Amino acid sequence: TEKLTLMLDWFPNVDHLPIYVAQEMGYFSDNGIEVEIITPSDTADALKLAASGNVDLAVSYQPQTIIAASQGLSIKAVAPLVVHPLTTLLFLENKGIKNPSDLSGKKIGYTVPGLMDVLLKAFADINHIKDYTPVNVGFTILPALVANKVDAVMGPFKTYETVGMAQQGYTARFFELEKWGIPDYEELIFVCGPKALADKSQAIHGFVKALDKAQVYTRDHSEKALALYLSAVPQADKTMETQAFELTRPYFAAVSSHDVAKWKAFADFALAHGLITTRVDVNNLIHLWK
Amino acid sequence: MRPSNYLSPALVAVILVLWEGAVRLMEIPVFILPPPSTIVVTAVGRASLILPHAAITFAEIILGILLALGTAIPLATVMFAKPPLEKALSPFLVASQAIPVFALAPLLVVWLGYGIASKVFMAWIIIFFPITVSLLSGLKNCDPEYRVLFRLMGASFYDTFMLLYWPWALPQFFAGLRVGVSVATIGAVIGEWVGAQQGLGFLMIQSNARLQVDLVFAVILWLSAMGLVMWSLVGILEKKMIKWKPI
Amino acid sequence: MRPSNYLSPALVAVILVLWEGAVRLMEIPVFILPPPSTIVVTAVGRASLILPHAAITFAEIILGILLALGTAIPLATVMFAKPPLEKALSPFLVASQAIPVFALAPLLVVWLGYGIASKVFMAWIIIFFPITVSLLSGLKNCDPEYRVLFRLMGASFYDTFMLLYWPWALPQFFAGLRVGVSVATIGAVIGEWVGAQQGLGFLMIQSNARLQVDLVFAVILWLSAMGLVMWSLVGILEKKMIKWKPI
Amino acid sequence: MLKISGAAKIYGGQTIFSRFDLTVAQGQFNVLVGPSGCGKSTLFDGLTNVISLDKMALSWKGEALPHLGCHAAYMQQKDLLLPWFSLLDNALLPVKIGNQSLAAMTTMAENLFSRMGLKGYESHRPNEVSGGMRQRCALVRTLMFNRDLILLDEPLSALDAITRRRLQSLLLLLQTEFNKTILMITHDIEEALLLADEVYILSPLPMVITDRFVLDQEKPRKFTDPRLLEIKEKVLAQLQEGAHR
Amino acid sequence: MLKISGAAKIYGGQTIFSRFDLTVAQGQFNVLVGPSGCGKSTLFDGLTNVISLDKMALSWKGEALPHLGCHAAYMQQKDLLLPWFSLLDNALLPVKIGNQSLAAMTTMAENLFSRMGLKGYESHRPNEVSGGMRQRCALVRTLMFNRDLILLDEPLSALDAITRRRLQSLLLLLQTEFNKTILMITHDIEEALLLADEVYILSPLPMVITDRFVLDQEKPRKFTDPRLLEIKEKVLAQLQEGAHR
Ligand SMILES: Nc1ncnc2c1ncn2[C@@H]1O[C@H](COP(=O)(O)OP(=O)(O)OP(=O)(O)O)[C@@H](O)[C@H]1O
Ligand SMILES: Nc1ncnc2c1ncn2[C@@H]1O[C@H](COP(=O)(O)OP(=O)(O)OP(=O)(O)O)[C@@H](O)[C@H]1O
Ligand SMILES: [Mg+2]
Ligand SMILES: [Mg+2]
Repeated sequence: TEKLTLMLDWFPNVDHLPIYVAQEMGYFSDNGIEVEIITPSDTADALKLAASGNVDLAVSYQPQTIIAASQGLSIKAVAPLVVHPLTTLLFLENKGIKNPSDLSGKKIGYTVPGLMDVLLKAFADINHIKDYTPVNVGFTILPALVANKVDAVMGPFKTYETVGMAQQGYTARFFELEKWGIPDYEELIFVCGPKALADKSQAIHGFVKALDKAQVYTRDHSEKALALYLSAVPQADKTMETQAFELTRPYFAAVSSHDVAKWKAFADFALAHGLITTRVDVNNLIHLWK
Repeated sequence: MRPSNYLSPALVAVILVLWEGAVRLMEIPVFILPPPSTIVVTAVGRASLILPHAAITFAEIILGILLALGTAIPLATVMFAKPPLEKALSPFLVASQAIPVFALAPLLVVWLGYGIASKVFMAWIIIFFPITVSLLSGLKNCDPEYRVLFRLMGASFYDTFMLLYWPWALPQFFAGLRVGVSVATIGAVIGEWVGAQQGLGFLMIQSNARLQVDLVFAVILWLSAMGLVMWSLVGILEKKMIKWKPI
Repeated sequence: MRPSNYLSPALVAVILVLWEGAVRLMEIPVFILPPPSTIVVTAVGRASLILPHAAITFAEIILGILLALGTAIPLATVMFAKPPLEKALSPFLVASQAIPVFALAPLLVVWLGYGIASKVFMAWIIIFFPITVSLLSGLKNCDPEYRVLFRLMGASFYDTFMLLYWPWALPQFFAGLRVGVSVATIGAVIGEWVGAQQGLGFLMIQSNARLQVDLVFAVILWLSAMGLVMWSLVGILEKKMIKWKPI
Repeated sequence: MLKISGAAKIYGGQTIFSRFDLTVAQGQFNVLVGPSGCGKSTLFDGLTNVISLDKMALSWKGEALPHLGCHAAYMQQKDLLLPWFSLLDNALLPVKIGNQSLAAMTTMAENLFSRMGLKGYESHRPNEVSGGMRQRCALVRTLMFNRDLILLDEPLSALDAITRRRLQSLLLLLQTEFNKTILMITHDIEEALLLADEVYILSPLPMVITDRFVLDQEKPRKFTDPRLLEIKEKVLAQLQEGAHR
Repeated sequence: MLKISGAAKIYGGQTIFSRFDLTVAQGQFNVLVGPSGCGKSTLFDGLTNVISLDKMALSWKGEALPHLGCHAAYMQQKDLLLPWFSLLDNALLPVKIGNQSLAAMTTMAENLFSRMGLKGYESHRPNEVSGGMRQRCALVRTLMFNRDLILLDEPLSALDAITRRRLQSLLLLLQTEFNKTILMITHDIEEALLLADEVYILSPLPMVITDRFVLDQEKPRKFTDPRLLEIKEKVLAQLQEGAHR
């Protein structure tokens, strides 16, 4: 068996459920590989370390991958994990916000400077939000909203933060990006560096195939899949993760190949709205398995 | 017990009561600041979850402190013995304190992997600095009249160091060590941002992202307790080693 | 210049050359660790981007240091004057060093908002501790024979403090201040993780998210330079204030 | 009148003195002479509460006191000058601390400085002057306490014969002009005999008064007085005997 | 032979001494007497490189040296005992540092301790003994240097008359039995006359030798010798004169 190291984008959560299913069901070993799962210290780490060959595979986001490519990091997207945006512009209910333009003149928070602030700006341009004040809230989303320091936050996942907020007794409402003019994109993808792809092509393909199988299993046996995940990640909060899983299920990838057109559209959008400054050729970025 | 001895527990009680009262009266949500009662309940009730993580972190802290001692003492000695070296090295020492963990993390992963080494390294960077600076200052503080005495006796640097400089610098060394062991806790936690699978830092980040703020603070309570234990140990060690002081 | 004076720049040069060489020979990618040449080029070339942010952070650092001085000196004094208070307060001080920024962030946001206050607060928490501990240790170090002299003169605590304890503790105070100003840089940067719109910490996170690692390190270079400037200023101040030492 | 009775001090099982009594009439200049390490400094320290004695009854000017604390000016055996102050500032320390007028006392200190041969050294730091000069500065500081009772522990030990004589006259002046009560420890028997109204001879540990000489000769005295020479021989013999006990 | 010529030291514009010459024959015991603050300690410090002089030519045993450094044992005016060591450990410091046999030297130190009346105080810390005991300990330490030339700066100033006499005999023994060359500073003129082969009288700043007395009386001497008394008067007169210059 060949060993692969996989770095997540964040600490383990239900978004990564198919990975744990593949691990627990033995799909990886069926394909002759052994996978070590590692948590990063920062979302950018996964891309850096994959590009430098210090990990074989990494979970990342399509927008950040495009940014990395424009910065000259050579990486390849090898498979999708979650195929639609989970990121939202989120706010509390009963704030009288019906349309994005209701946020004109308000304070809008965002989670990751350099990424979400640009997305927010694009969103505002497209949806005619005027004279808003952007505020970097980091990951203190709920306190910022509850204490009325901001009226909405760009960046929370509709499948995750909403559940946490509900647990604390707050109901979240949100605008889904792809419904409000931002091109659809693949939220979570697997990437790897060119060297790993060349040296371990067989093993990585095995990983993709195993994951494909896990996605099918997750779709067909959702309760068992969740149980497998919870036993693999004991520190997870059961009730919260269960609810989050219900919300995430529809977005898991159905096929193990990327939608090149979607990537192209988002890359064009990124260039147009200043997320990147140099054009990225998505064909070089996506690895297609034959 | 003299009345003044009641002050310490009384003050602790007052602060805790004020905190509890403030949280309850001002209706501060638990996910912003849990009341101390909740924190204690969680810290004790979830001890079985916390303890295994605490063991890992404790090991990192101890290793970090040992490594810091093992580098700070020779470093301060060398910089004391050779002032040009001090001049040359201090910019790097000061600079080392300006590096945030996310800048260093990928490098640590590349060089030290995901094991305990990279966590200990982060802790080390944070701990060794106050010890080095304090020890160096203590060594420099040595009364020149005594130095002259040792020169008159024809003492080598080694002899002078062992018999004069080191005992002289001990009080300042311990002040540095006190700071060192106190920041060691956060040092290890920060270290655990570098690809940890366990440890209190790991547990905290996860709990925080899951909005289990009571658990976050319970972990902080455990960390503080660890810091306090080490702080007290340093105090005991100091008393043992500086017996000649009539304080 | 004596040969020993060449040591300092020589050593700096050697370290930089080794770093540059290592990065190039071991083919460490720029986005993991940029070579020093790249860092310097970016730090200078993008000064116009960095400088406005640096100004903000510098203001936070200065405020943090001032606030830390304004609290550490009275705190150490009070704890020195009333040992039971020291016993009661030190657990809280040690505990304050075990709190990671993300646990404190919600509280800071709610209480202090997104202005400069929350950043200064974070910096303060980090800076005041080494100063307090060092000053307190310095005060306690005062030779009891001199204390007796002041008692014989019927001196008030205030007089004894101003004329004896404080000058006596100055060298240790400065050792603490040296540590304080060095960690002030990371203190301000950490503060800027809490909802900053500008400042070097903000710029760093932004650059890191955009994988502009050379910019991240350029910012660290600027931060280090700030730390060094303050470190040197403390050194100059120390020489001015401790004129009686024949070192 | 200073009356000490039943003073006792034990250091780690070693009795330094027990049931030690001493009486000094107001305005008197009494001197203690005894072998090194016999407990003289310990006694002074105990009187002034620098250390606590195991037992002691004390009265000063008819008033019973736990210790002399703020009633006496005490010049310790070590000079204890503060390295960060100039000699003048060191000497003025008791003035700065008390609420005396700084201007008037500065004049007095400067006056004392020039009488003691420290003129021109007012702004030197303690580590820039000689051992004897430090001692003289400490003596000036003691006088600046401006208290009626003065305890001096070997105040002139680091001085040459000539300077010593000059300062001895100064000490006499304190007694005669300013009516101070003075209790002094010295190792110089001639000094004791020149200055004292009463000289106490002390034994080695445990310290007791083995002899007491009352000197009623007119002051200032000269050592050519044969009676003084005679007493000196007696004192020496007494000390010698104590050493051989 | 120790030969100092043209020694000069200026402190901040103030000339302490210039063109100061002194010669001590091997095996001699010479004593310097001079007013407080005249530059005696500065001279000794300069000889041993504790401070650097502005000028000096030096030779010892015929060999030209930049300074006496490791050829002389120097007892400074301050005792400089280390607070963290016991008296015995303090005294043995030069032994620990040099490569002498610790066992043999410990016996010697203990022997010196009992001769100096410090028996039983070997394991006391310096802050647990009296001023005179500290001074004696510092003297033992100086003797443990085991060097041929000994410089003593007021070594017995804190001691009572009896102890002082005992230690004076000890110093004489060093000269006569162990053939040490000794140069001593003292303020006690009788001590100078009892011990010295030559006594130098020094002037106030700037320091020059104003007089020199060669004493060839047999040692040990007694102060009843009328010639010594006569010289004492001369010395005092000389010092007095210097003070009034
Ligand atoms: N802190 C202490 N612990 C134990 N013993 C002590 C302490 N302080 C003093 N002693 C002992 O008390 C005795 C008397 O000491 P003291 O200083 O009073 O002597 P003294 O008469 O002043 O001598 P000197 O003339 O040498 O100054 C000494 O034998 C000393 O060892
Ligand atoms: N570091 C210094 N800076 C300036 N002047 C100094 C310094 N050290 C000594 N002096 C001056 O040098 C002179 C001689 O000092 P020194 O200590 O040699 O005197 P001494 O003869 O040993 O006196 P004593 O008998 O009082 O010990 C003094 O006037 C003193 O003020
Ligand atoms: Mg004494
Ligand atoms: Mg001298």
